[in-house]
Amino acid sequence: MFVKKRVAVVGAGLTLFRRNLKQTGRELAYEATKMALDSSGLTLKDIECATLGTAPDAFDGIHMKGENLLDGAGAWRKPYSRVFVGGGTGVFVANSGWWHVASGLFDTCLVVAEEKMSSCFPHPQYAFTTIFDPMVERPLGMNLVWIFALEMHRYMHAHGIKKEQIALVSVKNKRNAMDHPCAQLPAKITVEDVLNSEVMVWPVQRLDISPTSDGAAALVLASEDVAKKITDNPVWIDGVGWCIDSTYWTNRDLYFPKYVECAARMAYKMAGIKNPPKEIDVAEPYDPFDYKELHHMEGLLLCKKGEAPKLTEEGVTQRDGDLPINPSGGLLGVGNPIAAAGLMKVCEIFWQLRGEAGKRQVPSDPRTGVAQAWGDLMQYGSVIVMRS
Amino acid sequence: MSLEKIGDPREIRHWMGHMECDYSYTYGVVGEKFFKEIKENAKIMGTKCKNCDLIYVPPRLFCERCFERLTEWVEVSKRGKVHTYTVAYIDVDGSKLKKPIIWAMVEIDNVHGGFVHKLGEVEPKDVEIGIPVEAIFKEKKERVGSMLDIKYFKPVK
Amino acid sequence: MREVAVVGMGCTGFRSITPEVSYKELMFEAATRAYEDAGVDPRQDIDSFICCSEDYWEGFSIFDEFVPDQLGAVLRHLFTVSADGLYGVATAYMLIRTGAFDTIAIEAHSKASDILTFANIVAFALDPIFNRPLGGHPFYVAGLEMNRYLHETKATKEMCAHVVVKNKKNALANPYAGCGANITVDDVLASEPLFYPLTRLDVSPLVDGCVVMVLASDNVARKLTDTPVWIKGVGWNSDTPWLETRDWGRAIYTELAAKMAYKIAGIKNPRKEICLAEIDDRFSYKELQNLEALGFCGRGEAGKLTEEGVTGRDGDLPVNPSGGMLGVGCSLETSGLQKLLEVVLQLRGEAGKRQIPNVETGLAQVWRGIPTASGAVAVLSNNLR
Amino acid sequence: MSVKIKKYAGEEIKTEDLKEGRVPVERWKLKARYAWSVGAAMSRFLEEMKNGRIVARKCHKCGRIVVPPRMFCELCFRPTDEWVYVKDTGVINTYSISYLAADASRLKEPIIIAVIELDGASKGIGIFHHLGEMKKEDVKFGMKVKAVWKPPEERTGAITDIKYFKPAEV
Repeated sequence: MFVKKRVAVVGAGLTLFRRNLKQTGRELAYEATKMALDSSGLTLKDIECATLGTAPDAFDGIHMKGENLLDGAGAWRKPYSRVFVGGGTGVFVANSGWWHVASGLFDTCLVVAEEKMSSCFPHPQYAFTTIFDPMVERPLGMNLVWIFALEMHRYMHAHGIKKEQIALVSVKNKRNAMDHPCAQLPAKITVEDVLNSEVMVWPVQRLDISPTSDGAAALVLASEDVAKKITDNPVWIDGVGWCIDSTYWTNRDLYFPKYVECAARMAYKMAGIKNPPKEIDVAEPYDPFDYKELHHMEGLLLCKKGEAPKLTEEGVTQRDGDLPINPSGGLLGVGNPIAAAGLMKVCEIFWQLRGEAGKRQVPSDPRTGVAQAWGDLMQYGSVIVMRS
Repeated sequence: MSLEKIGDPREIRHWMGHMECDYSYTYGVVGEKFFKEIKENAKIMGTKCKNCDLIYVPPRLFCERCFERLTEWVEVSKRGKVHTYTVAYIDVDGSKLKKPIIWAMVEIDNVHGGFVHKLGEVEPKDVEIGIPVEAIFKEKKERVGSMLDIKYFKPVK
Repeated sequence: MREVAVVGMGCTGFRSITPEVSYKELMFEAATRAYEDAGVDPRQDIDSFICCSEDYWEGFSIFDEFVPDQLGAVLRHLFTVSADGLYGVATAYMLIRTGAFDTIAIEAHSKASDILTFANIVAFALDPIFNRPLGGHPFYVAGLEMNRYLHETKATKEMCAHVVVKNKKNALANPYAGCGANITVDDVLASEPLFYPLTRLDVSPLVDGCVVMVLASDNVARKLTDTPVWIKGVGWNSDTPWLETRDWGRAIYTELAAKMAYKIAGIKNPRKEICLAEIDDRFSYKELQNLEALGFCGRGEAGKLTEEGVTGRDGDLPVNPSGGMLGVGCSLETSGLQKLLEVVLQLRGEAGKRQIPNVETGLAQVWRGIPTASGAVAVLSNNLR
Repeated sequence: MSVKIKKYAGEEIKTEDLKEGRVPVERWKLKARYAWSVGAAMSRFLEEMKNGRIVARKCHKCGRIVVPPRMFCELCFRPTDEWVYVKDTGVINTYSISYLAADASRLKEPIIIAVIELDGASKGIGIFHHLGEMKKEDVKFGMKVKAVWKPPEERTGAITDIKYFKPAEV
């Protein structure tokens, strides 16, 4: 696939992820954006446009919140817009930064993601009750965790997967997060801890789930010409992909995320990847629940359907394994300010491919990485492929 | 287009619902200090960008133009000028207001910004763009640290 | 460079209420028309779909969930831009220019009649700390803007009323329009005062409706149609989100968006090079303010041009021949696509009674409404020179 | 750059401090109300619920019978062609046992929820509903279930006209 211009990531920034942060949404966006800019060596003057990703307005509690956040995203008197694909937004916003630059219209672009879920008070769960169809679902008293529990159970049933196998993901990611300076829930836990934690919606237990969080993340993107002037080690965005499945989730077989596969194929085709498990060195699949990491590894074609639990048991997905998965600590460990969590994954791949991930660095000298997020009613996949 | 449509108006249905939650907004690191000064001392504070030579009111954590972090606080005047105004005759639910509300953008003297607030102790016919006004604060014991601690702006000589 | 063209469009028309169809059925109708017009099968031929919506206009969190089926986008590439449809067009333009996409469909709709508490929702867009606690109907922001604009430019309420009269009259010749009328300047001035100097008839009424557009790269466009309408340039921009530091008299965002679009399109003198314009008139004064921001005339001249009939359908620079938002209605995030639709119809020569003779280049512009200071511009031509 | 960054921004607040008002906040209760047009497909569906029947739409091109009904076939991108009644029985496609209510508060007695593939609809076409009259230990994938309707006089034309699905006698 011919792409007009190659696009590089030249800077990344992140705030702490916490249950409640004092900063307003735009202050959080500023902190991440400023850090990304400073790390790239560019200033706001050098930036030509900005794109923002943030999940429902119902979290921050501001209608058209993209508009409210724009000064924090460095977009004062600049071309600026917001993309929004539910939980898939965090990775997708990096995709949107890619086309701003790849189109040749801009040489530099800020990519910003923010979420302040704590504004929805006392619990962000209230905001989730309106993601459902008002006629056939909301009257039944829907809770967000319900639909994921249904999906998890179907996935377990289809492949005969045990909870013990799934719990390993939570154990791994929370442990990986011990090395992440922004992490909200780093912990050394055991499979037993997960299995003994409070049952929320069987088969989902307390330690199977990522928390709700406040936080922000940002990237600076540049065209090849600009990137080569300012850095010796740009990280290239070589493939982007996205896909949506039907709204009617009760009409689909939830055991496999076809939409992730479709998005991955789009990104792999653009990046020229033919054999994903061989060619991809590190991956950050979306893990708001532990089973989702496994589900998404399969969707990303990193293994065969139903095989992800086995790879996890064998240690293949550990930081020092053959295919490190979520070396950052993922959403389970670092936290889940929805859009910011997705972009955190892209930041992590950036740092991993630059060899700057410090204690989190995967030892295998990774050259190609993939990040993925998932959203809407278990129907959206967004994927990005990056190379050093 | 669909092959069958509703032809009998009695078959038309609507489904009622809402998107209502409670919200609680933190003031942010800069807002907290700003409202503390309003509450305790009836003082209006701004933050200064030395690069752009601007004092922001309300104060900002960062300059929207150059992205510098703003750390210098300055007390600013309680007086300003009406930059523009309007007279609202209807309320948020569309009903007619018993007493029209005069809204104004008040540019605080010598700063970048000011407040969009109400004007008081004045009739609509006496308001003009450019007239000087002053912030009228609630009594200290009534102040909670919010925009409502300023009751309104009132014309001054 | 890859060129981008509009190759198909579909519209449901605009009415104050559409109780017989759900938003899904409304979208299905516009999409069916657009794909038929473009001669494409959405299940195979569209490389990505773009929907433009905001959650609180719909009554859903994550409205993106509810769009793919009725557009033919199931298990295909689709995403939401939380902005006006014209931003969707700008996004499609970028995607096609990357070289990796050939055909893009853009959708925006309004089901404003589903919303029972419109003003409360607009107020929810105000800053929660500095503005919202003061309460009130949020349209005071438009009153503040209008008053400052009139003050700075010496334009009059009568001039604004002329805009209303012209646009509502234009709408009478537009079968899509829902708010046409034959009224006088005095009728506008005598209408109920809402937010001085803004009166009831200065405000565009809310309507329902859906528009779907299909855009394609030059090689695909030439295969699909004999009448491609080329997108010569796009631009979008935002002034500060803070009411306290924005420019109350000028539409800075329109100035900057136009500058960008003109640069891409190679336009140096918009007044000479652009034959017609569909610009944001959700409040009467906005048409005048935006006309000036777009560089069609100097500051303070738009009102006079309007009074002289220059912006009439048979004038030298027809503005809002569709009837604009005052005549067609305000369709929320669909507004920009409604404007683009008219420009494309005019440039194709398909505008019927409203057809302006010998038009080659047209412009569409939109603002994101209260309380934003954001907007987009597109320049189109039926001639790829 | 990660290894080069020493400090990350963000001032943490404890949830208790927010709850007990130790951190200044501005509060707001949003009024956002809607009257969604139900449209042709769902108007008929809800009306039939009153009659104790579940109605679907069929696409003549792909032959699928889908519920909830829609006036378009999302796979063929064409209008659906006819109304078809499906049965109020089906099998459990997936289920879970919830100790959480919609507002995330804890339930004393868990509720069982499921996706039920309806008899008479195409394979894999299900609806979401609650299960009742069974113990959580007894629920199984593939289990036959049947709708339990409210008495006709209590029905309002809503998905809740079905109280829940219970085990079907085989």
